[in-house]
Amino acid sequence: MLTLLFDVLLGLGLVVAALGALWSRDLFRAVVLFIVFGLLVALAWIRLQAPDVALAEAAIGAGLTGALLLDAVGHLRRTSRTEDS
Amino acid sequence: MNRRRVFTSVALSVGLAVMLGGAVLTRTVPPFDLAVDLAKGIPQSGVTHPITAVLLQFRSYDTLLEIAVLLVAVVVALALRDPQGAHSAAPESVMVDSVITTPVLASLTLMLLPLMIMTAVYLLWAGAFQPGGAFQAGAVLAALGILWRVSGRRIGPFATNRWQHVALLSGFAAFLAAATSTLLFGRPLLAWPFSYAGLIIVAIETVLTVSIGISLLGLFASAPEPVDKRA
Amino acid sequence: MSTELWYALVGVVLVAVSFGAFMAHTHLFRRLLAFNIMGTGCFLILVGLAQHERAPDPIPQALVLTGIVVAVASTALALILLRRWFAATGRTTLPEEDDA
Amino acid sequence: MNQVALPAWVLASSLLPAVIIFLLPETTRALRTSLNLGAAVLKVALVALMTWRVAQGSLSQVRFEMVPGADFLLRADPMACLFAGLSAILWLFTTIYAIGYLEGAPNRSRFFGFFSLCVASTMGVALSGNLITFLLFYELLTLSTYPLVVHRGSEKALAAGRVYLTYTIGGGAALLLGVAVLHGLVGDIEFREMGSLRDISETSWPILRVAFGLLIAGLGVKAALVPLHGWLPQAMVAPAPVSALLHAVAVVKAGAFGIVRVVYDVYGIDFARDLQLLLPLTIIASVTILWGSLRALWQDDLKRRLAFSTVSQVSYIALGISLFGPIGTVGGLVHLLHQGIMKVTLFYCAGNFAETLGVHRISELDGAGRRMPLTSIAFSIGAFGMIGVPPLAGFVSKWYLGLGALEAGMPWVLGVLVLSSVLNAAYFLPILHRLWFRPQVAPWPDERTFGRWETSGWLLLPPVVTAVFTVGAGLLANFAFSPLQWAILIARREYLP
Amino acid sequence: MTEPLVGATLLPLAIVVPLLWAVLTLVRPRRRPTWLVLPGLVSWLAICAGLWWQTSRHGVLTHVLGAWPEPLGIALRADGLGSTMALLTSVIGSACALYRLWTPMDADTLGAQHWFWPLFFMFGAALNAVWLAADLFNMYVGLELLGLSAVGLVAISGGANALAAALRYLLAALLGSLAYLLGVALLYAAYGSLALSSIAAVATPNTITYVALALITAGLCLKTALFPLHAWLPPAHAVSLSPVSALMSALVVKASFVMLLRIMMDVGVSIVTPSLAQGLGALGAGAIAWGGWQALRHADLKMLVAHSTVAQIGYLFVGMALLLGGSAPELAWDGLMLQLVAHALAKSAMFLAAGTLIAAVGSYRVADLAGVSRHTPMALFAFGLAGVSLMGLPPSGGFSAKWLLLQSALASGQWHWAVALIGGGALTAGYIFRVLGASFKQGTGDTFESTPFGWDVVALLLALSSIVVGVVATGPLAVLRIGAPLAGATS
Repeated sequence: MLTLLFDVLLGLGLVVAALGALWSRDLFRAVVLFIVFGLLVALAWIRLQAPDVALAEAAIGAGLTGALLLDAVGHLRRTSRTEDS
Repeated sequence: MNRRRVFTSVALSVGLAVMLGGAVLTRTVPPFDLAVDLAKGIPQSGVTHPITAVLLQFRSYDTLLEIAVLLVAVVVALALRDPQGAHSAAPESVMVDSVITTPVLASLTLMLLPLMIMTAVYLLWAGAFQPGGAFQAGAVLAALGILWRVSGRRIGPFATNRWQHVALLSGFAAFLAAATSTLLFGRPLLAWPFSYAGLIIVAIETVLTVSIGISLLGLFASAPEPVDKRA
Repeated sequence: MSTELWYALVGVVLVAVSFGAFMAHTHLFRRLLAFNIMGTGCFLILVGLAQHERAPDPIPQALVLTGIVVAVASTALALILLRRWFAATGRTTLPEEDDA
Repeated sequence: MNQVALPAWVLASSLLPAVIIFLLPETTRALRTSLNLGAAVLKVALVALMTWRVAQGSLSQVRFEMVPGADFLLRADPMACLFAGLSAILWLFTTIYAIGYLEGAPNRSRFFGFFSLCVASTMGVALSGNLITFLLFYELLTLSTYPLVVHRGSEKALAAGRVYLTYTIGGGAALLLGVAVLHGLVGDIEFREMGSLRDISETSWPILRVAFGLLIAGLGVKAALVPLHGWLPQAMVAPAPVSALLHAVAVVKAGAFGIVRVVYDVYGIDFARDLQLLLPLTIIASVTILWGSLRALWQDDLKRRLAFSTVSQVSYIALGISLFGPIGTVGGLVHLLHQGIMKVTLFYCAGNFAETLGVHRISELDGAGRRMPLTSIAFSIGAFGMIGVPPLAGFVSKWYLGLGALEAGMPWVLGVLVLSSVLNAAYFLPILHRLWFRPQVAPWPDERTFGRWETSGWLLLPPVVTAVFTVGAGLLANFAFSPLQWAILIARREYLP
Repeated sequence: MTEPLVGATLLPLAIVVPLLWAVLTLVRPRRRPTWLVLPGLVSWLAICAGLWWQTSRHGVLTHVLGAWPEPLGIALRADGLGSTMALLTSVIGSACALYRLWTPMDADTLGAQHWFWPLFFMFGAALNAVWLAADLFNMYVGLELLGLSAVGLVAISGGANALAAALRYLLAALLGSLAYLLGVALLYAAYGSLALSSIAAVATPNTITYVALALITAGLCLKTALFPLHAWLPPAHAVSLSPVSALMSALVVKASFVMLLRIMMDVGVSIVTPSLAQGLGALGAGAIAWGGWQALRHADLKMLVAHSTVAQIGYLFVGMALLLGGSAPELAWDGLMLQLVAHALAKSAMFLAAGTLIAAVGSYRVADLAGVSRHTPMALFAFGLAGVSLMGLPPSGGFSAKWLLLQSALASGQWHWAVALIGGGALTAGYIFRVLGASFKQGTGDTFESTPFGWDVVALLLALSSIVVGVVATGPLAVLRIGAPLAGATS
């Protein structure tokens, strides 16, 4: 019962985080939400009994990709005034 | 952005959702069950952890190509950074952007350093019989490097330094060599003899860990620093 | 409805949403985000649906591991090209496509 | 060389020179010239040998499979020899002429390369033993003539080239479709006497008619049947040897020859009649004959007038083919040769007038006869031949065509012939009158002098020789291996199984 | 029995050896690369030639990797199509490599030169990996490797345009392969296997299979740049270095097409309805018309050639429509195969020749070609020959291919394809002769750069082979039928 609730909440959380990452007006927030999304996905992988994937997702999907994206956003921001589309 | 574009994309995404949803919900139990064959195969694979077995035995060829993909990405990154490359604009230098120089972070990095290396080694070693393995370990190493770099310390120049070249390549080269060597004994590609399989796999994973780490870091570190046209 | 199927459906929603965003945005960086989320959704479908009414299946999980590495490689490459492009022209969108 | 491969050798004798000439640097004039002439002479010899063999009834062919279900087939049969012989001989003289004509002009390697390639493809057209091989060389001919048409590179030349392509590519498409339809119906279609479609069920006759229409449309473009003749006068901007090539040796003839092949060796003359395909052809041919002659009347540019005369003269061939009955056939086939010889003479002469005196318009020709007697005599012979004055070659053709018309029970065709002859006279005689009986009024626009002859020997020899042929073909019509006898041989094979 | 085994060993070698040279060219930077590259090319050629010969003698070759039998393990499979494409890849690849080696290097392109070779060999390995793959996910990895190395080759061509083109290409490639991966995920969920052969055995028409095939088709069509998903192709192919353009137009688009063809013929053939096939063909016809039209009106020579590729891809899909929805699939198969080969040869020759012409006149514009016919006749001749094949005028591979497709269309009573084929030929003639006419024009001033003789030779040889393959098509087609997923196919 509890697990079911957890699954539902996690699923909704994933979708919300994704929507935020995709549509938030501020790029920086978008990236942060993306990283959050990555960590949530890692949880989902645990639920799917895929601990390896969870590890990889946390380390690479969220961690590394996040770092790359943050770096890039910092760059885009620093040099462009009209950044958002 | 204009309205028509949004409208069409919403329509597209709804359509896709319906298609996929229908497919997912109408899925029936498949005729094959590879998990069974897998269970049979594990004992001869030389490792006990099924995922590692898949990555480095049953589908090791995929992994080989995957490392190649990683390598290609790094090569392109370096090519676009190469001072003598197609874009000679960017001089070799530390990335001035996204450098956060707080003493806290700096000291934190120093403390984290041994810890993270430990983690990486553990993950790598664990990979043989439980969750973990080269990629995760490599990722941790890369993360370490990124912290290192973000805390303002110099990494690179990647494009020119021979040793970093070797480090980048070593994983792929070793994997390729190990894969091809079997052909010399009249065995198929990647068909390691059972007795040594475990050893070989661990060896490959170790080298892979390092060069995956370096590659991922390289992708990060060789991002060009901002060149403000209007400045 | 099993847990696996649930996450597979979540994956479907993620793919659909991010595909829409990929189409809607012209800002290359946002398209890249969309691509990554789409990939994750795809992985969820792959594993979730394969394990639905089945024992945990290491093979799709291994495929996902491969997929994640390929994805990060592609993303990094795209970011580097994007930053080059931005450095050269100050644009974050492709030539023909209008931003704003 | 063994006789089986003979057709291949005939083809190679201009294909290899083409390749070599392309590779030759612009400056190696002597080598290129000797290569050209040597190849031309060799080809004449080979064709003669081939003809001799065929006359003795030995059939030689080369065959291999190109794509599944479609063979590449070269075969020497009487009709092939008829056309191959014509172009081989005329090529020799046109080569001589071209060497003189292009003295010191740029891009000669390119010119002579494509020149040889063009003749090679003509040989292929003549020798091809089935429809798809014919199609292959027919299109190759289009490709190899385009660079010749635009050779001068002027805006006008390029425009002419565009027109030429538009027509020929369109025609090629129609031809391809027609061939494909027939191929899909009965598989690989070899040319053989009496045709090979006889035993097809009534039900698919409509398709056969459509295919025939497509084929004739495709071939009619090169044969310049009205209304597909538009490219021919445009192509006049090309250098004179190229005009000779287009009008007498290769292009137009390839079209006419193709019609002959389709009517006789694909459908079979009597099957074509059963399909009621002949009458329309007769009508088109007659219209073309008259229309071409009429248009020729109003042209002042000499080469344009000759061009329209070609439009009408070539259709004599189609006319003869479309008349059911051996005599008409003989008329058509023999005209294939006669028109070639006569028309090439006229173009050589026109070229000479242009090169030596800078005269392009008929109104400037007054008194040219005294300045260039030999050329003018040759021109007059050619003109009289065209009109059909006995005992010249043209007379023989028209005579047989007339008889054929009567035999086929189409007396009105006779009317067409008489009328066109009158028209021919009407647009040729004024030229002769200006040549011989008008005094020179103005100085020649752009005169050049060459030693003791009225013009360069290279330019003078060819028209004189072909003029002699024109006379010979008429006088000696009854000797073995004369065009007439050969045509009769073919006609016999086509009608008597 | 031993001989096929030897032959089967060639399969992994065809992938490993290019990878090896990718590594070598990476660790030995900065030196003049000729003496490092040439051995790689030679061995690559030798392996692929041997593979082709073995296939033609012993039929389909299979190499089970790691001795783990399918579907648990992965196998490499060389049927007629696979080994022929591998041979073609090695030939065209070597030709382009030679062209590149003959290119005079100035200082600022030296780095590009150095990074070119690793990417080039990765690219070759990726192509072979795709041709010889028999596993859906393995195809995916191969395709990604191909895509990224191709993007890299475009990006290092230099300049902002190259970056834009590379980005556009990369996005298209990523989206396409993701759609493909989704399809594969669904197929795995539905059948529990990734081996193409085992899925083909049990494939049934149900919703999930339909959706999977739809996604795979969409993704691969995007990667093949089928109209109207072609927008990324022309810039990517036009801004690249000429040898890169040649490789991309000749081979890369073919890779995703061949994958689609295999999946359609193995899994889809029992599932795809004729109407769907007709739909694909209609898109192909659209591509023929649109690409031809665009090629007619572009002022930039390389854009013209690139759009001609868009049009030529259309023929492939018309062929596929006849293959899946016609009543004469054998003819369609032969025509399709010949079109694959002939276009690869002709288009690579054309891009190389175009590169030479551009270098000679120092401008990308068609209009500036006036007079070049005298200066670089060889390159122009190569361009013309390749054009003949693209136009489908005899004698050429393009003609024979079109002829076979035409036969198949007429035999199936599908006249509309016949019209499309012939009309496309006319359009092609239009833009080819636009170039030839422009270059026959009398030059204003003779200010031409001189170009390496080797360039002409390479282009000319490729063009000639595109002509010859049409005249002696029977032999290659016999090999290409080996293991073809057709009723009357010799296996």
